[in-house]
Amino acid sequence: MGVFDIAFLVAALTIAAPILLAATGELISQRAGVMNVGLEGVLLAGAFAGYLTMTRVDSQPLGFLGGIAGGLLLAALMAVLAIEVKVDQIVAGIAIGVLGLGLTTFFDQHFVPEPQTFTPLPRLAVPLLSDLPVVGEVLFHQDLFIYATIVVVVLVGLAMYRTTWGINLAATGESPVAADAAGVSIRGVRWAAVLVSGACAGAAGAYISIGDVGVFREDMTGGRGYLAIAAVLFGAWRLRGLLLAVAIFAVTDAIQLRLQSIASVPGEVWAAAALLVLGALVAARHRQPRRAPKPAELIGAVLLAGLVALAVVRPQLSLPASLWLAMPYVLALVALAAGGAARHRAPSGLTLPYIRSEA
Amino acid sequence: GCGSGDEAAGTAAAGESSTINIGFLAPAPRNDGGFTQYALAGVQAAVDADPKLKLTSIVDNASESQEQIEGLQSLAAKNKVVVADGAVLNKAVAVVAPKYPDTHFVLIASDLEALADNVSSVTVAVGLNAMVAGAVASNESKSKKIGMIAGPEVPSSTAWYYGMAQGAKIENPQTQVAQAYTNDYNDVGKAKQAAEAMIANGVDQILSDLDSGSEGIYQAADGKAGTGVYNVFALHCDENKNIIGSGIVNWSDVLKTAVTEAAAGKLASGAISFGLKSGALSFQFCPGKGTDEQKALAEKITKDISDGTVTPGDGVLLPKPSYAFEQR
Amino acid sequence: MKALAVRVLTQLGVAAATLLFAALLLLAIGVSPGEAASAFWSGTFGSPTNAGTTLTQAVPLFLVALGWIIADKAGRMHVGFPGQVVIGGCAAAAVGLQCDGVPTVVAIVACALAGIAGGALWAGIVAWLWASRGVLEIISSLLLNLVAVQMLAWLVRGPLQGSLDQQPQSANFPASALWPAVESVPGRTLSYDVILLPILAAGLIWLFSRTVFGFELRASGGNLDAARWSGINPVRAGVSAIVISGGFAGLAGAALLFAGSAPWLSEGFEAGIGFNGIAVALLARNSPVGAILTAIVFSSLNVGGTSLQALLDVPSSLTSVLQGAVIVLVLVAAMLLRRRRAARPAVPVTPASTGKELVSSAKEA
Amino acid sequence: MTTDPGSGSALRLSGITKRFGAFTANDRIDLDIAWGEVHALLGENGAGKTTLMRIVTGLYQPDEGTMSLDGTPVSFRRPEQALRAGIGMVHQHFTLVPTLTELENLAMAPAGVPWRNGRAAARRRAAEVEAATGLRIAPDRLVSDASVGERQRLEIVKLLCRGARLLIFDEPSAALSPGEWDELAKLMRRLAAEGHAVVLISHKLSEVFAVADRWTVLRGGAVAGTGDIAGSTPEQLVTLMVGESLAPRRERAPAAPGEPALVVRELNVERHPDGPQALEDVDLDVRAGEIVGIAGVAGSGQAELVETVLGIRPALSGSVELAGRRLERRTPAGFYAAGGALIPEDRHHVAVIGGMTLGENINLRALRQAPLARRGRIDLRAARQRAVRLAAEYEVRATGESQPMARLSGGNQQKAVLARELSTEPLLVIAVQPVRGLDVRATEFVYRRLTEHRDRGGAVLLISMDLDEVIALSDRIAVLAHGRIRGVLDAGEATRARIGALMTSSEVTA
Ligand SMILES: Nc1ncnc2c1ncn2[C@@H]1O[C@H](COP(=O)(O)OP(=O)(O)OP(=O)(O)O)[C@@H](O)[C@H]1O
Ligand SMILES: Nc1ncnc2c1ncn2[C@@H]1O[C@H](COP(=O)(O)OP(=O)(O)OP(=O)(O)O)[C@@H](O)[C@H]1O
Ligand SMILES: [Mg+2]
Ligand SMILES: [Mg+2]
Repeated sequence: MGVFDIAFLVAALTIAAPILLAATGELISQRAGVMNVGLEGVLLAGAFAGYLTMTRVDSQPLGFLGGIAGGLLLAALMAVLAIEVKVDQIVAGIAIGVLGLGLTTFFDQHFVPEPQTFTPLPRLAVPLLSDLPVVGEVLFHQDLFIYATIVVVVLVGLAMYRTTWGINLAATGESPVAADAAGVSIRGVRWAAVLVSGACAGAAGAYISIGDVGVFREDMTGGRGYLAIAAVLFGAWRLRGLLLAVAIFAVTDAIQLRLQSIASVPGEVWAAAALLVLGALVAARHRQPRRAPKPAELIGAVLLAGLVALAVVRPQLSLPASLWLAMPYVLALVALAAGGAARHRAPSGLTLPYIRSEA
Repeated sequence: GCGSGDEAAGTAAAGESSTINIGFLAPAPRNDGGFTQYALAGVQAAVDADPKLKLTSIVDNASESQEQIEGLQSLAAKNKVVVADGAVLNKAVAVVAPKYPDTHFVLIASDLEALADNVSSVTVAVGLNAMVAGAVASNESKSKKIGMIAGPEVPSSTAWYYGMAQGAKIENPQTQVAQAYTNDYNDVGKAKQAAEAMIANGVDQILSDLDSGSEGIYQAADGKAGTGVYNVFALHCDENKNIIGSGIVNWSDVLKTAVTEAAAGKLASGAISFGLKSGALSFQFCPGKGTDEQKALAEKITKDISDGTVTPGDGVLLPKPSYAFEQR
Repeated sequence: MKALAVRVLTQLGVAAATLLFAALLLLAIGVSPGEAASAFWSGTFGSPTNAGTTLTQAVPLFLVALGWIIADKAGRMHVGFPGQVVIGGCAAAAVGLQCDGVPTVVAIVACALAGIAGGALWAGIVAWLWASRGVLEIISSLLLNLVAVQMLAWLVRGPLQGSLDQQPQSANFPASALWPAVESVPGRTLSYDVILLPILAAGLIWLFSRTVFGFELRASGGNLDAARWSGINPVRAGVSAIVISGGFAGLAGAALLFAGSAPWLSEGFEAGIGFNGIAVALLARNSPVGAILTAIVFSSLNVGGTSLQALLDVPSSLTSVLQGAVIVLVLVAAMLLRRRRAARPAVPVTPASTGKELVSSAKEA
Repeated sequence: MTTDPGSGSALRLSGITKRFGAFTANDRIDLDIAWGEVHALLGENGAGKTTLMRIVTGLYQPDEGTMSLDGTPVSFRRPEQALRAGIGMVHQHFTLVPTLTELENLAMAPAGVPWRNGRAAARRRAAEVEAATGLRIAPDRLVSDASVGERQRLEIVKLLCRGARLLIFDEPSAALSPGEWDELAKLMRRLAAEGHAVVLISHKLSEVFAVADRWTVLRGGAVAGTGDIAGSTPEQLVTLMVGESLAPRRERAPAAPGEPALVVRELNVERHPDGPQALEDVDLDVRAGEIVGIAGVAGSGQAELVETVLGIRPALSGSVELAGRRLERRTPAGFYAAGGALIPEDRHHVAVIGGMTLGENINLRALRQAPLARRGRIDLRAARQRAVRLAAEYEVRATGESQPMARLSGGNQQKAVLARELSTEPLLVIAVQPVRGLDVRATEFVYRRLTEHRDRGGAVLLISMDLDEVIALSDRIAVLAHGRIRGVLDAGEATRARIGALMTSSEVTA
């Protein structure tokens, strides 16, 4: 019924997939201590390289490989700057972002003056599983990229939490001195991490262009790179947190696209928001049960009352598009503020170049 | 060399040679597959038709006011005619034009009041086209829900929306009209998701007021049989089988006419609006699309608007300036 | 002497590399590098008019850079400048639009204050989340940037939209609210706010070195725990630093609107100033004086890029490629310089040999 | 040609020179370390001990000189190569990752096969090491939750797991309680007996004479002498280190206690929400003109006591009075304003600001009020003069007051902290482990300063895990165990045995 149906979940998953893959790569890179604020540029490089490959050889697998290569190229530049030359990572990232946009636009105008269109990835139904109710339609009737993303995320999870490499990665980002003393090659781990992030962003970019829609437009990534970075930070550098963050972003984005085309906000949206606020309040209480209510909680309670009222009254109300567009970020902020931050610690080595003699 | 280039550039506008230089500035990319691309094609057509005309430079992606002003100034310094391709450039032109009285500015799609003497504002009444498209879409729709998807929320898009709504109501008062903005002309994926969301809400006829993003709408339509798609600007029938037709805004012709006249010094200053009569606007079906009933409907509404039987409602025509329009 | 020579040589090397790269790119699209150079020069410094534009546009970049420097000195790495510029600009615009008929001095001060207040308020959210909820400032500021963009989109289509046309733009600001420009520069492109460059740079240096407040900021940034243990309130220092830096960004927003040649509010007026300002500060190695220079370099890249497009039909994409390449090369050069310097200790450590000597500078006293 | 391990030379350095720019940290050093011995490396702060060992472990490359292991020439470009060859070092600042568990820290290793999971193998090796040496770790505990002693144990296990045969300890006792040190000393002897070689860097000659077989003294980066422990005296080594013999410690005048300076009543402090309390009903008096020592093993509540008095940590109940005034809303600023001063234990983290200059660190507190600052403005000239004067008075060795603090050696950083805290003429000085990591001469200096402060009528609260230090300096000693004061002894009656008995006793004595 209404807004929250199966198609909605499918849409959310499609929105989530490329952000998730790019964010997973960025997570690895940041866990190793390298933050690439130019991720948007890497995504674009992947999107364009994939498209360029498709214009030359019309093959999806090669297109994706091309996209990965494009992502790797910019990531390698980032790695040289951050790991070898040891420049400030934030400026390096800004440069990567500018270069990504500039180079892809420039090459697009030069190598592919006439825009071309390709068939996007087909949706494949997994036999049997796709017949399951709800889950089947949402999870097992998707395109190959989404399956691959799920596989990659699971693999990355295993690698991060179940292998020596994962330990080395965490150590490199947290305390390069300790990792170095244990014989872990800081350069090696960081290069690998940055390149993996480049490959992920490249593939995600290729999905945005050739995988999802089969075309390339300059600056077509529309800020997904920033969302991916925000997801890594918001997820407190954990894979689980990252999944939650991407889920919030994707679901709110899917909702806002829905709501825009409905004249008035349906009651169930107010009800869902009220449930969210209620959940946050209960969680805050649960953590410290005996304590006077704080101003934030009072505000929350008032908000809750208001939302419940809206859900009951269901007024004819439409909100400006910008409000919906801002919703994922506002929600993320509220969640951060409510969730407290003791658990919220960046890897101590993040953005710091490692110079051994200072050890 | 210190500043030697500057003097040369400064006097180029008043250059003696018989060639007439033309500059072009747009806030969007030049190959956006829509508004900018058609306008540029029109300028090119004018240049090709007359060997004396020369398109010297194109500044595109000038998305920010300051940059637009600088771009216009640089162009004005060395061109006789400067095309400012987009309504958002209205204020920038208002700032620059008085400083370059020898250059003629052709401002596209805007209708701002009180422009300088060397500015012509050229516009078309897209909302009228939208009325026809809305009526046809409403007739085609099974669910009686039609929708429009646009990039950023700008006047020409809202005009499309209001026009569609009015046209649909004429055809069937029960038809509902939805609108959605992706806030980005180039984000194809977002356009696809927006269209899918609309389709999920029951909309089965979608008008794409996106340039480069239309591809996403085609693909969403592919996913659900019976979804019709409409374009603006031109017919793209070969791009997707679901395209029913397009409310054609013949920017290329408008631009060609305007630039040719401006180069010849014949384009009047002030606002010029191209309407249904001029041929700059029309609604056309793709080959094999459209029932006879729909074609008749389209013709009837076109005629009714032209002869005043139907008057455009609120928001359909862009706000009318208080001064006289040259209506073509 | 030798150090200076190395420095100069490295800088020349970078300049040469950048030029070579640019030349290759230009040749690739069939534009003569010589013509390009002269077009670039004429667009940026070739005439008083253009030089005025270049300098005026350096001001907002510089203000953001100062904001970064202040926050960074206090150890608070926030990247919320784009959002703060936007909100500061919106606040200033809201006030400026009401200033018709108000005396110029009052109007200017009111707009500047509104800009500062807007930016500071937006940064205040970051500061509050950091101080009382423990949210990392880099995260919250990144998210708030994205919110600010939507806020602007709504404002220019809603409360602040100009009445006559329905473009997402405000009406023009009344002339009395515009910041005065130097009359003798043709086109009045040089706004008087360029005097902010030396004044604020000097002021900031004074603040850091000569005031208790600046000292407490630096101490908190140097070692937050040590600062707290020695009786400084590092939370207050951090909050003030974030809020002040937001104020600078907000003022930058006001400067973009009221000192530029486009006196109205529109979407995208921020024009990447927020992030580029950070780059300006970092390339100047967080030196306020150095930031003046790098801000001018950055603004000339912007201005010169537009003139390259207009004069020689160089595509805008190439301009951004060039800008990216310049940042990369300058970074590399700065790093090479630092390496060379680090190889020689700046201060020779006195080895403890006799165990008798006191502080060497005690003799000077 | 390989010498037989267990008897002959393990590591031989010849002519090792290391320069940092113009400064020579190691000057043509020859050193010979044999299997089966504990070799003490001695020298003043900044003598070049750490630098030399960093060369041995591949962290630095020597500018000149050669190394050979078992008679074969070796050179290490990376620490990993040294580790492979069997050389491992327990650094002064531990090289552990606090956010990982102890097991994960063991499993951290150069990845040959990236998808291998080293945890199981690490667990097995840790068990083997435990069987061989008795060293036990808590595999699933986060390192950040482990105490300093536990971390050090983990470092040693880490090296043994990796097969280190030559183990280097850089000032291992600096952070250990006496009990932990005794354990470590036993372990070193056992390792040596098993045929390992052990290098011990230490400033405490008592430790050196307790465990070492041979010694080498560095002075100004060069070898000043080497020899066997048997047949050497501490005075002889001190003279070699310092270049002259130290004046004997002066007799202390008896204390003349006056008004109470610090009065703590019924103080209760929480550690973890559901664990035992860090402090329980603590009563404590420190009077003007006396030094009160607090004895106790690490983790007995010393840190919480300091933090609570300073105002960093909230108390559940109880009161703190300073100079007769009750500190109500406790903040560090309030503590200092009431006449307090503090030499913290954790110098790196809470006492010095490495990125600021020596002068700014010395003036860290004085700079923010009159006379150095008026109406928020700083008198830079006066500040500079004050810093230079104090640096000279406290014998801080540096190139000038504008030298970055991080570039000072540890001992000189400590003296700067001392200068800062004592120069404000405080009523009460809380000194926590004030000589940690300092060489003998600097240690004497600190003791003298604290005693002088007492003699001038100041109060000192000395907190240390070194019982000898507490006994030697204090006029009264309070014994703290498990968050409770177990008893207060006068200097005359305090002996190691009595204090030890109080620490382990469960009931409160008067
Ligand atoms: N990376 C470096 N760059 C420049 N100088 C250094 C560096 N490391 C050490 N030094 C200098 O070398 C000297 C020796 O330092 P080292 O750390 O080896 O002394 P140490 O004997 O270990 O002293 P301590 O007893 O205080 O630990 C110091 O005075 C220091 O100034
Ligand atoms: N960049 C540098 N330039 C000069 N000397 C340096 C530099 N970095 C470190 N040092 C020196 O390196 C030595 C070793 O540093 P470390 O942190 O081990 O200090 P430390 O003297 O051993 O202090 P502690 O006893 O507190 O651990 C110090 O003596 C310090 O002077
Ligand atoms: Mg040392
Ligand atoms: Mg030391």
